Amino acid sequence: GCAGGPGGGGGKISDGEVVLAVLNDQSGVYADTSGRSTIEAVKMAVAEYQAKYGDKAVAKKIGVKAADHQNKPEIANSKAQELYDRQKADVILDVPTSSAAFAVATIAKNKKKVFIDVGAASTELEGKQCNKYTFHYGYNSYMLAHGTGTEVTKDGAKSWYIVYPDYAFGQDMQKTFAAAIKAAGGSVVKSDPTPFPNDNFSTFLLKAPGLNPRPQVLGTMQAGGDLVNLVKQYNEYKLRDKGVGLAVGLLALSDIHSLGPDALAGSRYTDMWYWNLDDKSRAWADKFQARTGKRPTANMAANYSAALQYLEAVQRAGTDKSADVVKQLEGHKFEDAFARDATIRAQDHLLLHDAYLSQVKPSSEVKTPWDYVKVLKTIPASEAFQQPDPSCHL
Amino acid sequence: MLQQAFNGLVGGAFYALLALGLAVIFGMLGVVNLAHGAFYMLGAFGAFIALDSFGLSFWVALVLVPPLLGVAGIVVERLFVRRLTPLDPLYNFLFTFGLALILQDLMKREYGADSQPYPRPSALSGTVDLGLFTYPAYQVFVLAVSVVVCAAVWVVLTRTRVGVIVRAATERPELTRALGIDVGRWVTPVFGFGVALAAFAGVLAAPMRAVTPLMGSDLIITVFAVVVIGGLGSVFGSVAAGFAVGIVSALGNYYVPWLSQTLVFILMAAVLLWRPAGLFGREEASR
Amino acid sequence: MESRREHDAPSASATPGGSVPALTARGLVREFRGFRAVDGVDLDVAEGGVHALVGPNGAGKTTLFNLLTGFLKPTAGSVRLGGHELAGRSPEAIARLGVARSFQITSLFAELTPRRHVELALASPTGLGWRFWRSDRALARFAGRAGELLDQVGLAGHGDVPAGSLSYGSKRALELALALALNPQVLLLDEPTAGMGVEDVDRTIELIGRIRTGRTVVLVEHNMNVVASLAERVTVLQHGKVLIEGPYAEIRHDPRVITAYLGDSHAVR
Amino acid sequence: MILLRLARSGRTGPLLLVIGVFIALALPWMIYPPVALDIACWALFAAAVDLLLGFTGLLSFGHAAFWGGSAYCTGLIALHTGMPFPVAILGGAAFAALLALPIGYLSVRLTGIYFAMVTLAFAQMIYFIANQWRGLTGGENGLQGIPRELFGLDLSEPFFFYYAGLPFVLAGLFAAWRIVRSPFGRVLVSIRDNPARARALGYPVDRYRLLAFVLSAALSGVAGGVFAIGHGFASLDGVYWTTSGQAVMMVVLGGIGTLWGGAIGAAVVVQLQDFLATAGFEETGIVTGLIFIVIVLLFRRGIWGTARRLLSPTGRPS
Amino acid sequence: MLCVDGLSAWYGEAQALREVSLHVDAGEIVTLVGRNGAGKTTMLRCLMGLHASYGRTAGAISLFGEDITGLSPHRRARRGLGFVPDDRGVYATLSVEENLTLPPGMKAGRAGGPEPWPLERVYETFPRLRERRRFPGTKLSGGEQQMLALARVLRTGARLLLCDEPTEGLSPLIVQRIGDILREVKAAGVTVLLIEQNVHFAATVADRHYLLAEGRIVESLDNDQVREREDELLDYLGI
Ligand SMILES: Nc1ncnc2c1ncn2[C@@H]1O[C@H](COP(=O)(O)OP(=O)(O)OP(=O)(O)O)[C@@H](O)[C@H]1O
Ligand SMILES: Nc1ncnc2c1ncn2[C@@H]1O[C@H](COP(=O)(O)OP(=O)(O)OP(=O)(O)O)[C@@H](O)[C@H]1O
Ligand SMILES: [Mg+2]
Ligand SMILES: [Mg+2]
Repeated sequence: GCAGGPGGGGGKISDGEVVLAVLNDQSGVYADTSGRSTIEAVKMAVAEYQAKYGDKAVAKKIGVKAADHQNKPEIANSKAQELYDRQKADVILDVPTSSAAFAVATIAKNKKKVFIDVGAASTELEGKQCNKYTFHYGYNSYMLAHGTGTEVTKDGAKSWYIVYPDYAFGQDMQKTFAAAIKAAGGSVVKSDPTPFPNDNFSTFLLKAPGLNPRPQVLGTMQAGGDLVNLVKQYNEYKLRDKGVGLAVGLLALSDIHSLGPDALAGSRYTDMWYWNLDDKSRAWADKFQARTGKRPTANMAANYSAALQYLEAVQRAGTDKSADVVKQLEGHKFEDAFARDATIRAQDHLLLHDAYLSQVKPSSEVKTPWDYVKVLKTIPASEAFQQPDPSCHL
Repeated sequence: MLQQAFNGLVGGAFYALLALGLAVIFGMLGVVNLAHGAFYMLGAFGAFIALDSFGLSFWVALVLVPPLLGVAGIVVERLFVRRLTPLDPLYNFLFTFGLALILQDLMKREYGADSQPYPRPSALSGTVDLGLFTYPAYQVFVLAVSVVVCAAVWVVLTRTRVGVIVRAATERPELTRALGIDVGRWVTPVFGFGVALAAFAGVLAAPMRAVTPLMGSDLIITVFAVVVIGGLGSVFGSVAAGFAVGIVSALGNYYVPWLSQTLVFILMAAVLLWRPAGLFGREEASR
Repeated sequence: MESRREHDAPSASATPGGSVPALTARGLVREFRGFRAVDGVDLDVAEGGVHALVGPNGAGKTTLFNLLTGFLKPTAGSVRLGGHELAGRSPEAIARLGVARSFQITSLFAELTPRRHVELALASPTGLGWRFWRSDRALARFAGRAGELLDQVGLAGHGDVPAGSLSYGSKRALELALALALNPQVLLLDEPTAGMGVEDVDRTIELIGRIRTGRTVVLVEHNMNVVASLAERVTVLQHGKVLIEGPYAEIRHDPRVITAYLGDSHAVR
Repeated sequence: MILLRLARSGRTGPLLLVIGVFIALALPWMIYPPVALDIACWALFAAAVDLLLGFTGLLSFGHAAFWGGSAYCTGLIALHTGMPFPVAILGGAAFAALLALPIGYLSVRLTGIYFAMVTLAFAQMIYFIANQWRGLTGGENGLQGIPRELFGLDLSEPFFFYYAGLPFVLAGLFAAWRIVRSPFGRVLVSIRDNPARARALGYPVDRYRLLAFVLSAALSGVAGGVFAIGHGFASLDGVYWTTSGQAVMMVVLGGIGTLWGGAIGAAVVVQLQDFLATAGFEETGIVTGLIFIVIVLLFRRGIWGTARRLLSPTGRPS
Repeated sequence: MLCVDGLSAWYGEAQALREVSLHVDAGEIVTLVGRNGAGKTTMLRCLMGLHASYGRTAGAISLFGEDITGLSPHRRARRGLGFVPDDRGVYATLSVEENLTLPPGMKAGRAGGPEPWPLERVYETFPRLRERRRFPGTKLSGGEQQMLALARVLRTGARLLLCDEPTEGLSPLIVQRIGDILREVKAAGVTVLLIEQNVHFAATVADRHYLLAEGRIVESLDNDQVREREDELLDYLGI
């Protein structure tokens, strides 16, 4: 902030109100993994902040706004401008789908407003497309691929067959996975792009056991409905019985819920958070369930955390002026219900935190509702994410 | 290779069933039903709801859901489609597009965008040995059932007067009335029947595909291409093209994965340039 | 081949009528899924004459017209107009060469008024139709001529209602006006008087009589009055083949024509 | 000039024109500027689609290829050559027209629903090509960071860019209007009504359709180019079939064959989307679907068509 | 058997029929003559109940003493009305034979109606149709389509035929044959209301004639009167 002492609290807050805006997919394929429940998560962060600081809070008045980008970059683009300009948003949160995230990042840079992306997987957000006002929070394709690729290979499954949807995310994941597997001493027998969207994966599943050498694990980079289709058909062909295990690139709690745990039992994947990880996360998940009737996905928890850390930064800065808040966020170390051993890396604004290699339980082991997952291993924050990309200049 | 082709046939079974329903509705009523995919989706959801809320098995759903949705189709025809059929086909095209959006979002509102769980019927959970290779029993069942249904429909339409009357009623409704035929009585059930076919495919799909509100809209564009390849309105053509496209895209997936998505459309463009009315379509249809 | 050479020689100089042939067809064949609608027709239409084409229903008259005007491609055979080979050309190209036709089953632009119809027909040879950057008021220059043509066919009072709402007879009259508007060298009329009242038939006969000067008219008609009063030569088609050709006065007494087409008491309308 | 001529014709035209231009100029003062720009772009796109649908009788379900194709091309020119954006937009439009040549050549032989399907198929091909050719188009991520300055003038503020882009849109709309009311437009309408008849009158129907297709594609290209520059990126969504569908929807909403109806349709759809996205109503499809159904069932002439009919009871769409 | 009372019809604002009253007795053949645009086709459309999609009508129509004014076309057809439209009404999407088998046949000879023609008889009368029976209806030549339309109505077993210019575009020979057929069906007890431009033909088949002009019946004549006043009538039609 300016060198001068703090003035009246109100003067330091633009328009007298701090506005947090959630911009995500509320009607399309990501509506369940993030969607409108995310707004509740953000409101929980607001409540927590207000309870913590009471009268001493810098942000006296806090508003939460939301908009639906329908997964379309042009809508995200106009919505972001509108949120910053007309809704007086000080920060935009979430924004799944990389193309939409890039669009919003550009707006954030032009308007000099903070943007914390949670839902997009692309590492370009902290690489080529990085900028001073944009943060990447939660996970990225590197985390997903290295967590699962490295750990599953080290665990003995040396040969892989990778199928990936033929668009940016899938192609990105395939490359990162392959690199991780090689580095861990394994090999990729074959990688096949699949149409996207697609509802018939038999071609690839039939091929798997016949490959030479026979792959020990099928790595699938599909997401959403495609993933569900693929897993249904994977079970149909009884590939697990034929010795081909399953590893999933990106899996959300809601996917497991809709497939039923048995369909996925035994498959491994990396996640950024799990609600039943420890007491702290459980406590937050209970609160969330009380408000929404559902267990939170990792995405929702990440948004909660992002909102909370943003407000904390405002508190430390004593203002919501973007430049000052950014300064407070950069290099900040913290722990909360979502992030463990967390640092916001100053070079590229990527959040580093612990990730978890997880495995889906069979339904016989599911004791409490929604408790579908067993955490096999914690991947420490220092290993979970990539080194800064030299092409990023903030 | 053979296995891949067979596997294409199974995928083609869905194309064929859906294309058949579309062709019946288009060929006889001249309506391009963009809501067809939505009815397919409702069929799958029907099976899911039957199981989830009423505990009714797959087999009961297979018998019950298609007629129920057929009745819904009849209501839609009576209330809306009928008013638009005498006008430019564009209007029904747009009407059913709007209907599809609504149906999709209604289901999304109720059940969310994610997929709903639906188990395979236990009687068909094993595999069968087909001599050359073994194959999941359920998929073999799907293939067999759809072949039987397609054949039955084809026989009914070509061996009875129904097809003739409904085509006439569509081409010139007023004149057909003047010839002593109660047009409404014939046309409405045909729409219902087409919808029921879509729902039937939907129920069949529930155990092997993701049951999501968007499952139909993803599929329907390809099915349109299938119908065009077969010849818009040609019942036989649609079914044949359905299976053929199934095989082609399975093989395409295998040999040229990067092209596989475009393959159907390339095929369609090629067919149309060579035979503007599709493989089995009559020239008139292109007027 | 033999017959072809035989025909070629005289047709280069003169036809039986004595004048130069405007339109010649040699060995024209058209098959529809194995069915021969036109089956080896040779035809010489003399320049400046009215040539009638008659025959039982389904004899192939309209199909022959379609072959002459490019709406159908012949399975075999050739059509020549002056020095040009027509077979294989598109309908619009043939229209450009000066061959205009009317349709047996009325074929109009339902939304446009008769006046606009005629204007469009008049504008066709000028290439004005391509000028997408000009105002359509450029078409006004045809208004005068269009009015005259409508007058000629008796549509003066109906120039400005949509053609779709004209009565059947008026539509037929408009068909004729359109063919005339192209100011064609060769005019092919497919049953121009079908569906017309007596008075209109008479007026049409008179009209065709007037406009025939300077052009060649080929006429398909079932109304023998029209044929008798206009045509110098008549070709009778049957089953896609030429049955006989000659002046009306001759062919009307030919027993083959009577049994196949005219019937015993061919009541002159 | 135009105004004068219109005034002389003594129709309501000039009044409406003045109102229209006034609205176009005032739009960013009344509504949010980026939304205003979207409306302007879509209005031109819809008019281009209507040129085919309403005046040539061809329902194209593949115009996204031209809108999106031009967006990529415009973006690439602006990104890699550093040319001022007007040049980029014209380049994009030229590219769209060029693309339309082979596509149109192959499709205009078909009509009705067949034409719709073939154009859709070609557009899907373009979509998949754009998706595969990541090096050029950025694939799923789109082409980001398209610059928006003009001779050093910074137009990144949407309010200012609106006025920089508007001349293109207005020029495009004028061109569409001119085409419809030219001798060429008259021939198109007759071809729409009865192609065989038009042939017999000596009009080469397919070539006329092809020219109409190319012109329409070029106008779509202008719209797509302005859109790309305005948003600063070009994305796969632009070439996806839903984009074509949306343009058709706008035309129907405004009134087929009315040309200006498309602009109203664009305004309604864009505003509605904008509103729904902020209103927190999840089921956009229900609302859009309902609007569609109501229009089709009750106001078949579309908003503009209905209004025009109410204003002049004898007025027939010409 | 057919009784029309004060029938008026409009196309939008334009009135095409003005309070027309006429009657046709059982077993008669009656023609409607009049210039182009007089309203003849409109008259038949009203009788068949097909005018509703064009515009308003007023007046009453009764058939066999029952009021049919408000009935839908297919009900009228079931009460014994048969219709040959002026544009022939041949279906493009049906083959020739399907065109012929489309109309549901009345119960044979019901209530004094004639035997519906079997397919065989149609083919004997019009051999061209047999040759072309597998082809789409509209691929027929104009005259063949006319035959098809007439044959089709004979297959319904209708008791009152409404024929709109059934001889248009037919060769003289076939016109004669149609005349024979009309006399034949008349002998079988069928009533015919015929629109005919060809006055000579009309005079050879019909019993009575109505002269229609500008939407009004201006005169009702019998055959002898027609013959006597032929020149005068032709003049009238030509005014
Ligand atoms: N496109 C087509 N497909 C199949 N058959 C056809 C086609 N066009 C014409 N025909 C057949 O060819 C024959 C000749 O038809 P055409 O129309 O030339 O007869 P026409 O001499 O003009 O008869 P009319 O005097 O009745 O008009 C008919 O039997 C008709 O059914
Ligand atoms: N669809 C229509 N819309 C508007 N006006 C019409 C329509 N059909 C006919 N008319 C008008 O109604 C009047 C009567 O037409 P109608 O067709 O009954 O005449 P017609 O006696 O059958 O003539 P024709 O001998 O030419 O067939 C005419 O003035 C005609 O222009
Ligand atoms: Mg003919
Ligand atoms: Mg008439």
